[in-house]
Amino acid sequence: MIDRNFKLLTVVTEAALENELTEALDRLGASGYTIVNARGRGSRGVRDAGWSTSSNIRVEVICDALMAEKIADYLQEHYYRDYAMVLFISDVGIMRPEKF
Amino acid sequence: MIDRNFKLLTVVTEAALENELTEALDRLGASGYTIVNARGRGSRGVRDAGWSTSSNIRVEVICDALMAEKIADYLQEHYYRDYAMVLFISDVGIMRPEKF
Amino acid sequence: MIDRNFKLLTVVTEAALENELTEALDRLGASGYTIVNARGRGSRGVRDAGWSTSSNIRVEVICDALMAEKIADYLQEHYYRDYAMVLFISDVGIMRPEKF
Amino acid sequence: MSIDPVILFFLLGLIAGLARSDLRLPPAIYELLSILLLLAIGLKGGMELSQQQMSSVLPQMVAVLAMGFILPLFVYPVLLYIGRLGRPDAASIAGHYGSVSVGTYAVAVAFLASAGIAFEPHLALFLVLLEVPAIVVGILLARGIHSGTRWGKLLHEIFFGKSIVLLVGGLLIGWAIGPEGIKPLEPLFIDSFKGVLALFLLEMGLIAASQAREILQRGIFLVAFGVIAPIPLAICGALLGWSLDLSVGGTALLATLAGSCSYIAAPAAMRIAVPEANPALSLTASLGVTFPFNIFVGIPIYLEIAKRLHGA
Amino acid sequence: MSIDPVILFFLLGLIAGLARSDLRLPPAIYELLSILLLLAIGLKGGMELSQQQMSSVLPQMVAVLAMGFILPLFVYPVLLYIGRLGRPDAASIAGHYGSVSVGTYAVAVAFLASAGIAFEPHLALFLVLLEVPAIVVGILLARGIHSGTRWGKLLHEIFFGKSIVLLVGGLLIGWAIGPEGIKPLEPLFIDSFKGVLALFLLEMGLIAASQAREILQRGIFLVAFGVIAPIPLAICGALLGWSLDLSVGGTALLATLAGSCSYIAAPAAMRIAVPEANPALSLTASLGVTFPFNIFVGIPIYLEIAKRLHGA
Amino acid sequence: MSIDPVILFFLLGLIAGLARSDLRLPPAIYELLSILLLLAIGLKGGMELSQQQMSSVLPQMVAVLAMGFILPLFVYPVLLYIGRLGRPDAASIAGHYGSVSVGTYAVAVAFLASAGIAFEPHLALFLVLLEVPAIVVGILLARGIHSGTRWGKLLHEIFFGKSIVLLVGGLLIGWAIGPEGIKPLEPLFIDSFKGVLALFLLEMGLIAASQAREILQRGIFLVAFGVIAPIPLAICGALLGWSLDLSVGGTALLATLAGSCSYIAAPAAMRIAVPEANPALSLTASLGVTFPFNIFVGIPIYLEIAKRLHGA
Ligand SMILES: Nc1ncnc2c1ncn2[C@@H]1O[C@H](COP(=O)(O)O)[C@@H](O)[C@H]1O
Ligand SMILES: Nc1ncnc2c1ncn2[C@@H]1O[C@H](COP(=O)(O)O)[C@@H](O)[C@H]1O
Ligand SMILES: Nc1ncnc2c1ncn2[C@@H]1O[C@H](COP(=O)(O)O)[C@@H](O)[C@H]1O
Ligand code: NA
Ligand code: NA
Ligand code: NA
Repeated sequence: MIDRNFKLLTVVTEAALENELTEALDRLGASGYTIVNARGRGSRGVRDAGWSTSSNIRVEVICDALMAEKIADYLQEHYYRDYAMVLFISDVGIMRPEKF
Repeated sequence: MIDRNFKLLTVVTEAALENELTEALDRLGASGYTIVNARGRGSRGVRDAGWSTSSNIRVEVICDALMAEKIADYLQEHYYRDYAMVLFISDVGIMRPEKF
Repeated sequence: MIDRNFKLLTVVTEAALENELTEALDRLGASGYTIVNARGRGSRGVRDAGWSTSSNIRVEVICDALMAEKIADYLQEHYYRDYAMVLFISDVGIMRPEKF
Repeated sequence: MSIDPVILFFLLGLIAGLARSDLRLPPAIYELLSILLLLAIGLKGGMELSQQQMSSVLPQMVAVLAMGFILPLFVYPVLLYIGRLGRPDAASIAGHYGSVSVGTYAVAVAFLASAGIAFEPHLALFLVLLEVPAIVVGILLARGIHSGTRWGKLLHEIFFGKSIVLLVGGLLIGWAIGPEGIKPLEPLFIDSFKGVLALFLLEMGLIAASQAREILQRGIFLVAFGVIAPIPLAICGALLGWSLDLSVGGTALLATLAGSCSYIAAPAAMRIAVPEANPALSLTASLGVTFPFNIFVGIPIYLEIAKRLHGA
Repeated sequence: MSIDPVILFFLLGLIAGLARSDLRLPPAIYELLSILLLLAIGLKGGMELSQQQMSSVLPQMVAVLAMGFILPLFVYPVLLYIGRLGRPDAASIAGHYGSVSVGTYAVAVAFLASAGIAFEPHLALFLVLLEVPAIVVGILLARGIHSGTRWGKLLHEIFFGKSIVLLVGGLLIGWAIGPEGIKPLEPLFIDSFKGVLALFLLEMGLIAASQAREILQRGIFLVAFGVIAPIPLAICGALLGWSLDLSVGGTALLATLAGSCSYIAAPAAMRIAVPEANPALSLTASLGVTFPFNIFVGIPIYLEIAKRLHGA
Repeated sequence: MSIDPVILFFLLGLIAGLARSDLRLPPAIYELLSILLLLAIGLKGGMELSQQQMSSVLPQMVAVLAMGFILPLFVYPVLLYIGRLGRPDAASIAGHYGSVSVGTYAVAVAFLASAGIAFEPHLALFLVLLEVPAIVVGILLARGIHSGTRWGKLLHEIFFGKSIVLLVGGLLIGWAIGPEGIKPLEPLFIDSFKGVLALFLLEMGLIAASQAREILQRGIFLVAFGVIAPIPLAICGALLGWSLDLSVGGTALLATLAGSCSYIAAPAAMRIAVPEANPALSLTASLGVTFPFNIFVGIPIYLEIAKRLHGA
């Protein structure tokens, strides 16, 4: 009942990107996404504030391997150079695969 | 020291279900759970509000494969039809396996 | 383009530990971390409050296997006995491996 | 008849929302505002009640309670047969419209205050009484009596839902401490009331705007229902108020309560008790159509009705 | 002796919590309320201090500080030998009870105000002075002097913990700007004080209720301790106040401070410095038992004690 | 010339932050405070505008708007050639400094009020007018006209950003309801203004402190720029105000606006429109250096300049 051929793509990036990012995910054809507010530290220093210009969001997308790559490439191309951003992908099993 | 035979089951669903869900997890015998507030988009549209009726929670349960299946089945049976809900399972390694 | 040899280490623990924990991660040499506020239940009961003394944080670190073990050992040694803490590790693929 | 300032804040929120502004009130602030509103309404009502004889109010309370059980029964068949909605949706929406909206009540109170029209203190009590019955009837309509509904748990959740707890708690505290005791609490709860209401309405406008796409999708029936239904409901309320010998202000407020519909207690209860009902339908009608209709158009009409009934 | 209105809000929170209502104050709001309380207490105290000669206050400050170091030493052996708690738990709880509770102090201030009893402005200063020493002693009791405790880091965290920063900051600002300068700040900080305190106590009631299960599990000793311990501690405070020639109100407040116990600064410090101590024990006693005991029963008793001492 | 009480709260936040206290205002509270400030400024300005003839104000508005487009053009070459910053950074910072800071404006208003100096109500209008143009010019400087910038989307985001929406919304509401209509809103929006501003500045102090490390790293140029740039900018503002026949207070406020720099609207817009610009640079200069400089040193200087210009 559980389909193991899916990917969970997680992006941690600047809160200021939320609108752009969700629009891009829609355009690229992701079936959905989940977002939580986050804080953290990385190569661009500590990002930890009420202050939306220096806080993070953590975005998750469940999708197949193809879509995961497509999204990863898009983000790499458009945001990696100029924005605080980290991206990782893992294997997940899901129910109702027709949904994604 | 790290036991690799465990599962991380993650559920994203309506905030209104929090009480019911945690009671169900207790009943089914999960050793614990972790919850964060979330927002997102899926087949039931955008869920992004202060408003508890249209915001999400993201629930994680660490457990063995059997329990993961049990929980997944229970949620499938009781909530999948009527509620915004997404569920995915991944393999994790844990310390102190006796705890779970 | 995606390097599969990385680990995602996730720790759920008491919010009161945030400062100590991030200092320890810096010292141990982690390249970064991401934190979100969380609540939950475990062997030390329900932790669910405004109240920082009984709420949780969920900390994620992306790193290689060696560092993951180092961090896990450190946490085990220093915090496992006295604090509410759960730790799990999973395999992730990342972009820009030179970053971590 | 000039527009009350607070309503302009609803408009501001609505426009900002429709224009896709990034203006947003944090959830925690929305919570704070509704807590302040509920406590303020309770405290004020309770404090004034403490100077009244309760014996005369009791029969009125029974009548109002009865109305709470009956109103959803008027609404249900309309939705089922004219709206051609499924049973769960019709029942859920009936429950919403039979119940009441605290925000609408607060705007009506502000409206009466601006117009210098007095009303009986126990209207706050009626607000509490009307919140629950319609929800219960809505659930019954959806599930029948012999269903597997866990009524104990459900009723507990409705009765100890935060809006009831704060309203009743405020009423009791206000009643216990009276006009003297309430003085030191006034700066936060009473004097700031309109400012708090203004911010609350700003957020309501933003939320209503977020329903816009749903409204377009749901088609004409839901909009028509959201605009038309409040009127006959409010007339029921006005007639009851008039026959209970309420003042013009009291009658207008009871009409407003009857014509308003729940968007806090009812959605939460229905989501758990009638999961098959689509929450987007009821919320869109309630928040997206009826709430704005009531605060802009409805309340002045209900006051007019109350005046006519009293031959004023 | 009538109950202060604000206490009814604690009751409301307690009942709502015990009845498992979904009423909850968002963490951010709880933070806001405590920031407002701490700043208000500081500002008011500082403003009044600015009109006093400090030279007379200095010896009193030393005496109060000394009391802060001594009180936990009374508590510790009781917990260790009668309560049969382990050394870390006994030490941690001793630290909690030697330190003070801002919420309890605020309720006592409101109580005195209702009763029309004046008190010295430097009581707010004593509040600050009493917060830290007992925590340090508690840590010493648990770890000894020669332990690996990183004192520098720890003391820094205690002294620059938010409650100390806001209290001291408020005191200094109030003292710098005086009665004239504070006027424009009064609507938010002073006039709203009781309303803010009411909401704060509502949340405290909810939190206390969440301790209920713990209380039942922890057994009779913890409850007995939480109810009995404040009395002798408060008597120490009252005696000191009386011997320092404080007024009746000042004596009652110093007694309240001595009888109150910390639930913000101490738990945070102990969790880091004495991790072996079970935080549920100290929090349950402090928040679940002693805090409600003090605001309902303790404060009137302490005032009575102060009156007797002054032969009034 | 005594320091305004609210500034002491900035100092408190700054010290607490530098001392690495755990004091923090939750994000939701920061949002609430800025919403209250923006609405209060808008409401007050609009209400006073409603009693003025607008015809005389229109030419002034055009002149102020023009200044908004010109100011960043003065700043840009300095950053590019003297500061040797890259084009994106120079352009972004120019946009920040050409735009305005609501917090600085609020402190200046409080400062004038304490000094008993009146000013024209339409200064609130100028605040709105000055917010956007410099941001647009900054983006143009960075990207050129023919770039791929999606101007439609960008302008939408700037114009419907929350600070513009709340300021303009407040202005319109205040203007519509006038002095009578605003009365019931005063306890929350007007009377609490200084208290809200105090808390806001507390948080600004904490944020400024968090920039400390950046400031040290960025070296002397950024600090020098942050301290020196406001003066000539403010002089431009003062000259314009004087030539527009504004009062002393109005001239001082326009000078303050010109000398202040944005830390809400500009950073958000620049982050999206000029992603190559390093946000740490502009935020450090704006929040870490210029904001404190202005509230402590700048504002009194600008008032002095205004007085001299008016020969007072
Ligand atoms: N090694 C890491 N593990 C987990 N999260 C990270 C890591 N590095 C960076 N992050 C997160 O990603 C954000 C942006 O990273 P960066 O672009 O490196 O500044 C940081 O603020 C962190 O929240
Ligand atoms: N493909 C997806 N990836 C990540 N999260 C999702 C996805 N689809 C849905 N979700 C989350 O699950 C919630 C419920 O989904 P749904 O039942 O499809 O409306 C959404 O509000 C999202 O937060
Ligand atoms: N089985 C579990 N699955 C997910 N999260 C857990 C689990 N057990 C514990 N946790 C989380 O870890 C925290 C500390 O756990 P504990 O030390 O067992 O009290 C809890 O408050 C939960 O948030
Ligand atoms: Na109704
Ligand atoms: Na004490
Ligand atoms: Na400027």
